[in-house]
Amino acid sequence: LNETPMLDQLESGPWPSFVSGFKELAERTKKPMLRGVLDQLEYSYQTKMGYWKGGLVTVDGYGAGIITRYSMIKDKYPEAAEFHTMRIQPAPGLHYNTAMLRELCDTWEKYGSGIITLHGQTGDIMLQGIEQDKVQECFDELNQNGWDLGGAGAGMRTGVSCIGQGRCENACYDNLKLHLDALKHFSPQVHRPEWNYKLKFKFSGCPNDCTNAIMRSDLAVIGTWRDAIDIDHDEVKAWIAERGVDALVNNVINHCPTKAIMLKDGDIDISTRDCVRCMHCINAMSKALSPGKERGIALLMGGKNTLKVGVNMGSLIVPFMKMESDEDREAFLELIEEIIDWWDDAGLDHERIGETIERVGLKQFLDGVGIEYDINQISRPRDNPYFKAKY
Amino acid sequence: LNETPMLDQLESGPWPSFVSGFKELAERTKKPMLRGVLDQLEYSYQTKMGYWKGGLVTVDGYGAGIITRYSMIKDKYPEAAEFHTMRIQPAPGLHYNTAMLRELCDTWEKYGSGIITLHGQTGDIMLQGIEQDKVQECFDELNQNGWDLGGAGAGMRTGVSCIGQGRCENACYDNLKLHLDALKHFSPQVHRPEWNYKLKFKFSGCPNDCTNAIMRSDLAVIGTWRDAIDIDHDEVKAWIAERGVDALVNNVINHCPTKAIMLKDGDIDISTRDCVRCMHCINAMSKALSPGKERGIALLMGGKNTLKVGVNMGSLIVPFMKMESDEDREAFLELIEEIIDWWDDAGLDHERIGETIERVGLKQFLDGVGIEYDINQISRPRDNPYFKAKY
Amino acid sequence: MSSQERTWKTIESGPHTYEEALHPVVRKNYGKWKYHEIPKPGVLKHVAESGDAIWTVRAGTPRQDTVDKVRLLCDIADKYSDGYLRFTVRNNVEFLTPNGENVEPMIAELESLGFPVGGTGMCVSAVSHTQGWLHCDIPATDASGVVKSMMDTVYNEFKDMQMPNKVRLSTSCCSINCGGQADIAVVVKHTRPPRINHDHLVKTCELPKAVARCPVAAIRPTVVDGKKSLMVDEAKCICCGACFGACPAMEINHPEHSKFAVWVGGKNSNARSKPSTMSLVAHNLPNNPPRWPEVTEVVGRILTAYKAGGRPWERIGEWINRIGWKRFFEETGLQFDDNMIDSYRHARTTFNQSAHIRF
Amino acid sequence: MSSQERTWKTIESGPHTYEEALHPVVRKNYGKWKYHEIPKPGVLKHVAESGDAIWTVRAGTPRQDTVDKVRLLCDIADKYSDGYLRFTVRNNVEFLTPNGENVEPMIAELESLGFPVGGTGMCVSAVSHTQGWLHCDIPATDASGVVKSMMDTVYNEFKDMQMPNKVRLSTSCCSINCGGQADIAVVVKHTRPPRINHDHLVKTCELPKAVARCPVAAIRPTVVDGKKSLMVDEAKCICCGACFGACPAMEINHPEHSKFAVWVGGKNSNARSKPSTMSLVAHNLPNNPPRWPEVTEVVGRILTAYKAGGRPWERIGEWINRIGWKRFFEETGLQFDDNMIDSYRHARTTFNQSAHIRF
Ligand code: SRM
Ligand code: SRM
Ligand code: SRM
Ligand code: SRM
Ligand code: SF4
Ligand code: SF4
Ligand code: SF4
Ligand code: SF4
Ligand code: SF4
Ligand code: SF4
Ligand code: SF4
Ligand code: SF4
Repeated sequence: LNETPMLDQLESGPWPSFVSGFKELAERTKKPMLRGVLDQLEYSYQTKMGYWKGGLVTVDGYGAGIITRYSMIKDKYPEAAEFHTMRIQPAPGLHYNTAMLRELCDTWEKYGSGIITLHGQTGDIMLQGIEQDKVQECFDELNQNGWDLGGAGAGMRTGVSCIGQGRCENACYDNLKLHLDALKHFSPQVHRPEWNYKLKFKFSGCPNDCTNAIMRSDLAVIGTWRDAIDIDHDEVKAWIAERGVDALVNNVINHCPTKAIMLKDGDIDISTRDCVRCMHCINAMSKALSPGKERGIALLMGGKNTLKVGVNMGSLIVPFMKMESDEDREAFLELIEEIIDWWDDAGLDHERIGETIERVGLKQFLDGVGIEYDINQISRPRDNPYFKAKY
Repeated sequence: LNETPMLDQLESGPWPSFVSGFKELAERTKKPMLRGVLDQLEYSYQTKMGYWKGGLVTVDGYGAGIITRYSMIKDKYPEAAEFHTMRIQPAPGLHYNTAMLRELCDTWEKYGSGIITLHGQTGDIMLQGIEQDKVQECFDELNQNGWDLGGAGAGMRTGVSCIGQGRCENACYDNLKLHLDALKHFSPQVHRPEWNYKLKFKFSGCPNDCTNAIMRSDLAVIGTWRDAIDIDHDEVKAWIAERGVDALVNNVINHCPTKAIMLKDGDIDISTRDCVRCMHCINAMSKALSPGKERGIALLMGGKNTLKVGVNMGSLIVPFMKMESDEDREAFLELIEEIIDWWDDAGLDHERIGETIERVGLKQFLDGVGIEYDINQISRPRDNPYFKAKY
Repeated sequence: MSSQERTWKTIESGPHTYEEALHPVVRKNYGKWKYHEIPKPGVLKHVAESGDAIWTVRAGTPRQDTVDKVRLLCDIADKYSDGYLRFTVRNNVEFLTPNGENVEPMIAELESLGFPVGGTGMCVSAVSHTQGWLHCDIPATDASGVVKSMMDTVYNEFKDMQMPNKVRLSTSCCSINCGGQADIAVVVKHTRPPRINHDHLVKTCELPKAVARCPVAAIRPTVVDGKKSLMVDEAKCICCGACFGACPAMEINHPEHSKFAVWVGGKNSNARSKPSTMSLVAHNLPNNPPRWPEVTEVVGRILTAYKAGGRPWERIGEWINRIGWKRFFEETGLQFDDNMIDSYRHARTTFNQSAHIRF
Repeated sequence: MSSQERTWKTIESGPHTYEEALHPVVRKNYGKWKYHEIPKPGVLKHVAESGDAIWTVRAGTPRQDTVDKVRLLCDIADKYSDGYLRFTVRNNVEFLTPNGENVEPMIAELESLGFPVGGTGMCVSAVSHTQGWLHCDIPATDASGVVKSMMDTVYNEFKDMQMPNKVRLSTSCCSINCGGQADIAVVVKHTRPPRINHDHLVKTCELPKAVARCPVAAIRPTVVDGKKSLMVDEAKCICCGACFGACPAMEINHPEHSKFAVWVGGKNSNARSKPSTMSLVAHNLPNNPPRWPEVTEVVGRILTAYKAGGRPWERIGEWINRIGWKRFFEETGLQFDDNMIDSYRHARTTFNQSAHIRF
């Protein structure tokens, strides 16, 4: 390896060092690409500029899934001339058994650099560092082992799920299953982007939203429930016995956003009508409280980050849908199809669906897709008389 | 009088009836204008349309203050051909002695209809119903008795003050005096409008804002204080003894917007640093709590109602200014002059100053006038990176 | 009368002076008040640091008064409050007296003259209102008549103090809303684009001004019968009526299509929560003189629900914030509809960008 | 390799299946979990309705991993968790085992291999981050290096649970912010308009696309040396960098003028308060590889103040909402300045439209 004095400074300190990892891999495998990439990265640290440019590499029949990177200074670092990334869709919930994962590593070491990002912010396995002429072969081998490329460009993107019903007592629907079904359903749009812009799904089992769905996805599928919170009164009393009533008041009751929890004779009472399913009391009293029995999902739409219009959070569109049977999942996917059709018509180039809804109007969107109006869609009725009603 | 069957229905019921008042006045004075106006109003009730149109009537040397009304159906109701209103500036705080008021009534009965509105929403006495050729004489007589016209059009408007230090223990500055000084200072602009649009002052003695200044005036002058709330601990205990500690918690402590009040050994303690001077605890415990000693005003700007941009509330511009001496009042008026100069430059036709600030930017406004930035001017720092700083 | 004949030279005196209009006890204790109490509805008692006390008796007025009514009020003041009186920003009249024993006889006399004593504390006070057909040049309804009709129905609430907190009402005769934001506001809502009176247009309007006035750029220059005129893009028009204020030929008012809307939750004070604007909760109510029963009925429903459900000190908007809009509509029996979803400039800030849901 | 030679026909299978990747105890109790506990930092215990329990051991990873590191993790999984492992949405690795006695040896081995065990409960978890100079085509800085520098300084907070509530960090190498909203986010902020590389422009850019991308319409067509090109109205430009994504010739990155900004109060969950976006609290910090001390220092200050002042369960944004922005700046020693006053589309909604003031 060549000298990388600046990068080397990232080898000290207690947090695991990606630099050490790369260097060890380079030492062991002697892959020139790794040396070149370390050299170019060191040069970036020295000059405070980046040196990759994009391009277009795909696999047979696909229009997306490979993020292409050519060095802008390949005369200087010929070993880093190409450094493409393959986005791979992991299992929903990012679950692995070691057999799958070792196999993946072996294939990747055979064709690529051996650098893996676990995981990209949109939920992909990112196999980072492959040359164009290895891509198809690498893909074929991965695909034979059950892996497929993830999304990129103006199409459906890879989804993210929390662990959900796999481990979490709060999960209100089978998000892993819905994730699998939804992304399979939209495989053509993942692989052959043809919309205005990207579209992301994230599946959180409950309103804690451990996948950041509302903030970071166009289609945020959030588990929720329609009936009362399930209270195990013995466990409530046990909680109070252990932690005291002050803790109950300060840390649970006072934090309820709608003051729905009443202290009553050494126990609590929750006014279901006032509860907004924020999860806090359930989080704080995991043994005593659980989401109700009538569970399903809420759909929020339009989350995206800063670009152009400023960060936009998802807005509540469908307050509740059952999500238990295959029929439920099909009905959901039909709704999503209709939503996408509307966006395809109404949207502009490089306009996320949340931007389209904001520009065209929430009411117009609901009308366009045929979704019922619900007071839960807004935080307050309008404060201006600027509308023309159809009377 | 002629038949007014619809209006007559407004004579029944317990609330004092303006119709009965008008009819009694018409019966007594036999003024034809009153009969005509009742007839035209009845016709409006019948046809559900209004029939006045504007025009331009002024007094010598003034360009505003008379709201001119000509009947659009004077062939039908010739007695109501003219029905102009004279806006008169009352004393700040709407105080009268009976001598002043009787004199005003006598003059008005001599020249006009005898209908008086006490008061217009912007704070004027509205003498409603005079003919053009009586206006100057009527004005001269009023003016000799210390009355002057109020504002209209694109100039300074009449101000509003609460009773303030005249009766209220919450008043943090002498709002009647500031009102008088300010409106005298801007008399030329009241009488000869020459700005982009109207500009309104309202003077509230404290943040209870009994003049609706923040919502309804371009320049909202709100009394406030900088030090701690004055607590009379004996009175706190007396309050609790009388009403109970539950009432204290439910009705005072829990309503504090910033949770600044602590219950402590049968007494209360207020964290001044956390108090936002909302007035609630002082309102609820009038005997026990009072605004602090270091009193002054806060200036908010930009309140207006719905037209065009939608209702806009005043935004905090100057968090604190002393307002005790004549110098303080002069410094304040100088600041207002500078603000108006900026608006004269930066504003568009028919654009209220709040609209200008919104269009041009709060920072640009503060820079333009030379007002210090203060974190209190905003409810949160920006959530987007869309600025170009001067580094 | 031409200006030549004038003998008087105008004094631009501005507001009337106030010193001589203050009761001597007020003057003495000016800025030195200590606390107040509300001994009974319509009566305030303020105590000064000096120990002096002043009683205030407050009463409702028609607001559209006459010299006769005002002279009656002067008689009361001369008799009971040393010749001083004032008005509140809500058009109630107040008599301030240091003589506590004057309070009851004054109340009796005011009531006998038809001036209801009340409007203090946690009551429904008088309505902030506007001109309407009586005087304005752009109204779609009357103001004083709507107010009279409303106050007749809430008369007892004016005279009592049984509400969770103050209730402020306003009415306005066009969407400009000179009446202001209020706990409950009753405001005209046009429902059709303006009809253009091309004959008047050229005579009465500055065309560029009318074009500039439209907030959604729905007005475009055109030519009618060879004359310059204007046209409205009806698909764009939001029926706001702004153009009518700039140009009387843009006829927005209509006997049938100018309707009423009801708004709730406006709050002007800073007590507890920050000031807030009001929200639309009912519309398409008929403009039905002389008594507007449909409008007063909606106002009554809201007051009933608030009176039953509000906690002490909660204003209407604060009550709704606690119980949520869903329950507000349920408890008032009003109907949420799609037109209540904001579509204007900051609409996005009113979307529910959370999974906080009420079922 | 051309497609003719292929023997394999693509299966558009989408996400990998998950059944076979779930631990048998997970499969058995799928959807039937009852509650969880956090016995110690880095360890979760979930109990199912069946009475089964599963322990999770969580550890930090470099995220930019290698096949070698991943194989090490597989070794751990084979040894202690029956060959199953998973990753969290924050790039921590998790091993789920029904054998409580495996927890301690697994922790010891992970630590000895350099994988810090922690990241649970009220801790500072790993950073959500992006590609930076390692891979992206538009970055102004590196991501992994900033993350490594930050995590070194908050290492103990990752391994402990001493914060008022969870703290989520993110970093991003351009203003697009692929890292996401977070309790504390460190994001590149450009401070100069793009410099246009006219030679490249015509070759690499669709001109109308670049023009359309600018949110403030600051890009205009022009002609340079007889060739169609673009120009930037520098007075209008807000240095957002959007154009650079559409057109690499709009060179926004600069070794000195691309700076860092720090943002606080982003919250993605619905717990208690609704999700909230983050606010700018520091900017003009130098892009200072390899250790970015100025940036980590600011992050440290914020964490220290929050740790001292936050109440249990208050996230950073909720803590600030309670104490107010004035106190936030005082307690962190950061400096409020005029650039933090919003000037973008919904700026008005961030003005303090009240007399609520903190002195
Ligand atoms: C790789 C990744 C960062 C990472 O290290 O994890 C990434 C990297 C890029 N993002 Fe991103 N984004 C990644 C997740 C995100 C997220 C987070 C998320 O999905 O949860 C966001 C914010 C949420 C959102 O969708 O807005 C995000 C918002 C953007 C945007 C702005 C989109 C917007 O409308 O605001 C762009 C720019 C664009 O699309 O034009 C962008 C563009 C890019 C590009 C393609 C840069 C470009 O325009 O050329 C970057 C390619 C880097 C590379 O070389 O691989 N990336 N990007 C993430 C995808 C990995 C994966 O597939 O798993
Ligand atoms: C008389 C009065 C209503 C009343 O009965 O009390 C009134 C009546 C009119 N208002 Fe007003 N406004 C009156 C207080 C208000 C208020 C309340 C306030 O000042 O506290 C507002 C809301 C606050 C504000 O300033 O926005 C108000 C907001 C408007 C507007 C909208 C301004 C805006 O920018 O949003 C207009 C339209 C305009 O200016 O173009 C307007 C216009 C009018 C006009 C001049 C109609 C017109 O454009 O031709 C009305 C004349 C009626 C008449 O015949 O006398 N009036 N107007 C009030 C003035 C009396 C006085 O001088 O004391
Ligand atoms: C007389 C008057 C001022 C004036 O000089 O005209 C006045 C006088 C007082 N107000 Fe007021 N307010 C007056 C209009 C207002 C207004 C404006 C309005 O009504 O148009 C407001 C803002 C309303 C809003 O938020 O929309 C107003 C918001 C308050 C508040 C805050 C109420 C709240 O909790 O939200 C208080 C505090 C309280 O009630 O103790 C208050 C308190 C008071 C006190 C108790 C102050 C005092 O210590 O003397 C006075 C007697 C109140 C009472 O009637 O019970 N005053 N007060 C006005 C009487 C109006 C009327 O006739 O009904
Ligand atoms: C494993 C993971 C989901 C996954 O499948 O990947 C997860 C797992 C759990 N989350 Fe989470 N959350 C996970 C990411 C998130 C995220 C998203 C993120 O970090 O990017 C959020 C939203 C963060 C935000 O608001 O910005 C998140 C917000 C929560 C909350 C709400 C926190 C709050 O009060 O604001 C809870 C409730 C709690 O803490 O009890 C929660 C609770 C939990 C519980 C206790 C749920 C349960 O009963 O099993 C799990 C263990 C929590 C722990 O670490 O202490 N989880 N959780 C993620 C672990 C991330 C990590 O490695 O650090
Ligand atoms: S989102 Fe809810 S269901 Fe999913 S892991 Fe988080 S707490 Fe559990
Ligand atoms: S889930 Fe949230 S809103 Fe519902 S009762 Fe619990 S804390 Fe309150
Ligand atoms: S605004 Fe304040 S000072 Fe003025 S009357 Fe109201 S409570 Fe008193
Ligand atoms: S004035 Fe308001 S903010 Fe201050 S302590 Fe009293 S209730 Fe709290
Ligand atoms: S609300 Fe409209 S119609 Fe009524 S007085 Fe004001 S401007 Fe005239
Ligand atoms: S009513 Fe309003 S929206 Fe319609 S044309 Fe007139 S100004 Fe424009
Ligand atoms: S934040 Fe910007 S520079 Fe960093 S990966 Fe995302 S797009 Fe690339
Ligand atoms: S940096 Fe942003 S504002 Fe400036 S020209 Fe490019 S896109 Fe427009």
